[in-house]
Amino acid sequence: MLTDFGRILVFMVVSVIFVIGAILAAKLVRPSRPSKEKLMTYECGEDTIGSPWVKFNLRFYVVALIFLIFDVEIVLLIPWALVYKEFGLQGFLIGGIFLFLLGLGMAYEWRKGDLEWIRPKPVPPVLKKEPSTVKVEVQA
Amino acid sequence: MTYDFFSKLFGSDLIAALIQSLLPLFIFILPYALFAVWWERKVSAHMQDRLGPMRVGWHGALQTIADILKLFQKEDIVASSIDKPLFNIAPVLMFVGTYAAFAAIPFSSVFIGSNLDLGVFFIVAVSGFSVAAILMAGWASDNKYSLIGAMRSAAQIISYEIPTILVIITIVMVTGTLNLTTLSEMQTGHFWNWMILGGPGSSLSKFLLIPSMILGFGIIYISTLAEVNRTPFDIPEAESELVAGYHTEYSGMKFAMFFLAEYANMLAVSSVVAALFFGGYQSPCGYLGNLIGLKWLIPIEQIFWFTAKGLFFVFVQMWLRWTLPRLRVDQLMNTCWKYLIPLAFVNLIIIGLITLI
Amino acid sequence: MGLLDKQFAKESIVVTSLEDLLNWSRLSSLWQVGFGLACCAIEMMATSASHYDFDRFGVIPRNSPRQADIIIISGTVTLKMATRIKRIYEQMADPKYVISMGSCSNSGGPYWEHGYHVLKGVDRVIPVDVYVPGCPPRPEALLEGLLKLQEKIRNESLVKKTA
Amino acid sequence: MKNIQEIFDILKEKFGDSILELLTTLPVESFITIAPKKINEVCLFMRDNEELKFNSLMCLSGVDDANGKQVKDENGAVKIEGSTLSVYYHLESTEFRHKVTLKSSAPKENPEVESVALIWHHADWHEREAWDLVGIKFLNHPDLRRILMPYDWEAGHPLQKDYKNPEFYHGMKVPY
Amino acid sequence: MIQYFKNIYSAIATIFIGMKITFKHLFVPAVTIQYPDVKPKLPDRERNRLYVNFDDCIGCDQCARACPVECITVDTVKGLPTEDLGKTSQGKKKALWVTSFTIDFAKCCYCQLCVFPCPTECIYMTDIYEFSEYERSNLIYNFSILTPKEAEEKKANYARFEAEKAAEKAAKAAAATPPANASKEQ
Amino acid sequence: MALKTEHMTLNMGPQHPSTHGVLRLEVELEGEIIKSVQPHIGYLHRCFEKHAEAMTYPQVIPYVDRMDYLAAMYNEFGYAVAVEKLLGIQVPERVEYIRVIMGEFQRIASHLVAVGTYGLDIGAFTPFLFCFRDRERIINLFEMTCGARMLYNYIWVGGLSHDLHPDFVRNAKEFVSYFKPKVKELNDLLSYNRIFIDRTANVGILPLETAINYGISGPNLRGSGFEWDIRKDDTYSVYNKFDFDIPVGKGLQGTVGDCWDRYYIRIQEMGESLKIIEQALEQLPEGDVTSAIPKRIKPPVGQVYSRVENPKGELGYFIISNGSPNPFRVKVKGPSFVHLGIMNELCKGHMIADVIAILGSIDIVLGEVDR
Repeated sequence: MLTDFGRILVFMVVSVIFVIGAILAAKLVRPSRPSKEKLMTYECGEDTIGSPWVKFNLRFYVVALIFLIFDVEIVLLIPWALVYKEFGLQGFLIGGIFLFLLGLGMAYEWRKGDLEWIRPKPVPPVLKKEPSTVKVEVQA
Repeated sequence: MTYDFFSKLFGSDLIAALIQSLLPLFIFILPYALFAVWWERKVSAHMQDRLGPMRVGWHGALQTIADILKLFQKEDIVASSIDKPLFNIAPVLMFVGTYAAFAAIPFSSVFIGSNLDLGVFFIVAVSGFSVAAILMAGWASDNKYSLIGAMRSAAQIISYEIPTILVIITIVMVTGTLNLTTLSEMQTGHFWNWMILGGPGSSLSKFLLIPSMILGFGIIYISTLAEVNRTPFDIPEAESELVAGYHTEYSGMKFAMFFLAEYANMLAVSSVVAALFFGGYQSPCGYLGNLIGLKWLIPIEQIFWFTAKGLFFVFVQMWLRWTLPRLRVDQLMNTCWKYLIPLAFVNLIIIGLITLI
Repeated sequence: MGLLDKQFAKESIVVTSLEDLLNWSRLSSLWQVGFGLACCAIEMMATSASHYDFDRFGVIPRNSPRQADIIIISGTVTLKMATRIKRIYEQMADPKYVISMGSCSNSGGPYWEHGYHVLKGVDRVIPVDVYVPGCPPRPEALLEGLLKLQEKIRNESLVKKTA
Repeated sequence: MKNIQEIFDILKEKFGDSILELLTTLPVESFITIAPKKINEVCLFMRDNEELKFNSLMCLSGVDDANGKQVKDENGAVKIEGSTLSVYYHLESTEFRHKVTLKSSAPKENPEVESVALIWHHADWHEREAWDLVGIKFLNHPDLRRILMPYDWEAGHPLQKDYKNPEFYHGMKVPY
Repeated sequence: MIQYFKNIYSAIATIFIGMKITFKHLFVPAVTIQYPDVKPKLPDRERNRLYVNFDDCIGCDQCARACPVECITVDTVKGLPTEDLGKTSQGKKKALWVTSFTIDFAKCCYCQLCVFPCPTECIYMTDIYEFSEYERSNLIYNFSILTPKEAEEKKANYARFEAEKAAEKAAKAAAATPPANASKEQ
Repeated sequence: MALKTEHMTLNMGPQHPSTHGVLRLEVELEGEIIKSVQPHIGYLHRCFEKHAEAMTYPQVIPYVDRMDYLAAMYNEFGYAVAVEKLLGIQVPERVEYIRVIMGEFQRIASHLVAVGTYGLDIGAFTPFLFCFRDRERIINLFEMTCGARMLYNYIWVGGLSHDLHPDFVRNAKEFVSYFKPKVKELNDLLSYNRIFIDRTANVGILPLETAINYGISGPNLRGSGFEWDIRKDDTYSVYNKFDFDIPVGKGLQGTVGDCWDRYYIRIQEMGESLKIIEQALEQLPEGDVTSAIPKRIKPPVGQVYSRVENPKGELGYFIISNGSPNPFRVKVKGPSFVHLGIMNELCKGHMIADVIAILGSIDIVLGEVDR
């Protein structure tokens, strides 16, 4: 007898086979005519400038971190949610305190501005009145 | 249960499980995906005073088949600068994540891939596969649009998982179970037993629950929209900014897999929402099979209702898509962290208090 | 090496019916690179808009050339743009088709004589399947060009041509 | 509201020799001719002067006057020698609603005109265009590159009257 | 705080308004013209492919001169005085053989400037727009009804006529003036 | 955050869905924040000015059409006004009225495309198709009059190529009554949508003084709150006979001069144009439209700078004549060319998505930018 998760494994295996099978089957039909330009990275028909693999914004990690905290706390909440009714008000309060702390943490993060996606206030263009007198080299 | 039936028929669990897992793919998801793509084009067309596909088959009914067959013959471009293993794994992973979710969705009272006790959570967990897949696709492509799309998508999907889970917890608090079949069974009878109307029973708390449940439904529906990257939350593939987002570099069958997974995902989240709040496969008004005494009719009716509800929510997703503009990434995060999560919290506490009464 | 790269020496029922199926699917789902150049692009947009509705023919714009089958050169191709067009065309996945829409991309159009910066016909950089005349062509004319292209695809064959 | 004569008088008083002449014999529009090396000072004055306040530059155009004599070189190509390139400035004051046209000419061999790009910012692109198409060099321009033609265009400035188009560009045949 | 709930309200309200509109349009009949099956009637001033009613063409080259694109080329050769070139429908006598009258529709910009100067109204724009081609050379239309062979013939005819006339003239001149002078002229 | 992310240079265009043609933006990014935007233009440089020097005055008109191909009628209008000024001729009143009617229809059509594609940029597909559906009706009116759908060659120096079609007035009135409720629908669907407002309000704010110095004109200048319209302030043709308002940006949803204001100006201007059309149709005088067309156009030696209020802004023609039938030099000041110059200033510090919003709100047409 397969366990419940065993069946899910079968599901996954079937889907992997399906996808790989479909892609391989297409290989029987599809043409393959690579060329140098075709294998270049697409960027609207222009040459790419620099690699996209750059250090990315820290903001993403902050979100991931907050998410992690929440996720862990939520995992703790599930067993509580399943059974708290058996303990009546007391049971609810235990979870309630936990939730309150979670909420407090969230409020703190909110206040701290960690929930804000970085969005620096763009300054409307201000007119520079005087023309600069710095000589700029003229390209011929 | 069909599983036991197959198991007896072939005398092997493995074969039964195989059949069990192939069935939804071939009798449900593929036809559905074919239908949904055509339907989306038709719905969008009629919303825009157009006609949509008309030239192949009746009102273009064969359009998606032609599309798939064409994608089948398309060259598979693997650009030279990409990270090949990741690039190839991503579509597989994307589809696996989606498809595994179907394992835990009850299509009817007799057919469920795997009747997990943790059904809902399994689905939420497994949908995390798509985050990994999208990130892989975006990263591997060596394309700036893909990368930005993938980054946005990762942030978006994990953020919106929190309100989803919070709402699911409220359901768990009310019903005391995570098993989707049990959940659906609880909402049997008529539509007033559905969770959106406070669940079964007729106590005072049921009526008190109604507003909270509607709020919870709203939150989970919006978050699931975001999790499957539909407008107004389609910024990972935001066409007008990022060309095609994380699958910009994909062509041919690999792209088709992303496409298929997207539509399958839409159905998956719709059926979860239906199972949580709208009685899953349950009929809103009793069964014809019960009425005329044909017991075998009931599962078929259930499949019908399941499909109908799933498709209805998919339709609403399409409807929203063709109505709304898309949000910007910071607004998207704001919506999640400042609106949905606090509201879900408050909702959780209110429901906790109500259930104590 | 896929089927489409092969050329069969002889005709057979299997080959021809398979070929018919493949041709049918290709011709009824021509996804287009969402790409406009000049005046004709507006008529191209009008063609996908409600009154003419490209979607009826299965044409939907895909912004990434990787997923598109057909590129409609809709407008004047300048020298500065020509290399980009060539690259976008190159980056499309085979099988792919080109419609040259309007006088400018057919032969430089009104700019053929004094246009020091205009490429005189897009067929100098990429192979063109159908030329749609007009300046700009009516949406119907573009649709007719598409039908002509479909006709061309319908007659494509896996069988080696014997002269 | 000031007419062109009054504007000319103000300018003449202020700048003297830099303001060359006022041409009013033309049937439609009159213009003031200004020395090319002084144009930025004049323009700055015109923008900031309380009586003039030309806060808007409507248009800046480079023109090849083609007023020299035609010379045939050994290949039979026609060249125009000894002509001038001019820049026309059309100014307007949105406050006083008066308009004026300025002209500044420089010899074609050494077409140097002072830039006004920092006085009216959109002159930046207009001047780049004038450089690109007509070949007028703007001194002290922040970023004088080609703008419409490809950056690697080598055949000269196409709006000059004796411009010859190249046969090939990046392997593509240019003439029909 | 009030702003917070106002935001939620306005978002939901406007989304519902939008959804109402799109839903309504689901049932509005489509405006689509199903082109290959249904062809709309075009207005009578429609400007598409040019047509030259060659019977009326007198080869005056006005259209070619008016064309900003120079996509019209008209080659003519004078008819012999003995030949009858026919008349236009307005009764005007033709004097020129139009050996070729080509319009390159791959260049034409459909501006209608060639139509107005035509003295016999033989060039006009029609409502035919369906003429896309697989080959660009097929877009060059020759309206002349003379076959190339006939055209050659006419040219040769006229050249011969000219030569004859010149010869006649020369002979006349030779007869009239002393031969020494004639050789100087040549 | 003290840690800096590396800058990334991203090309948007020339083949990009929302650069409205073949514009290339070289965007320098830090994460998703714009450090600078460098527009590269010229991908559609079709050598208009060179062509104009090789053509006679009437032959230039088809090329004029092809500059701002979304407002071809208005380009012709501007060119005709300029050459007539140079020639010093008066055109019959009926011609002027028809020009105004056509021009205003063209303004609506152009704004419809601007508004529709703006919706598309923000992510709403349906309004785009609604706009094109309504534009199609205007195009039908044009087609009925002169036979072409987009590039008309209708307004000639001194007159018009055709008189109005007998059915035109009736159809035009029909359109006016058809279109009024559509504007409201568009507003409900897009303009007042909360998401749309969030995306556009307080984004890309353009202060008035900067706008004037950068030569911004038309709806973009009015969006910054300056009541300036060449139709009224430097009037030409018969615009002084009509009663209409100049909508200015008031900052209804955010700050004056933001993207929403610029967008909403266009919506309001469509209403004003309808007003003008209605009045012009009422007052339309009788007369001959071709009588004033000169047989040979050979202006005297001289020069003229003439400008009109194109749907996109101030369209100026600078024509130098040396007395021959061909213009010596035609320089066009296209509003889009000028407006694009401010992209860098406007975009700094915004996010990628805002670049699209800003670019859409200044409504450029590449044919006019590059000419």
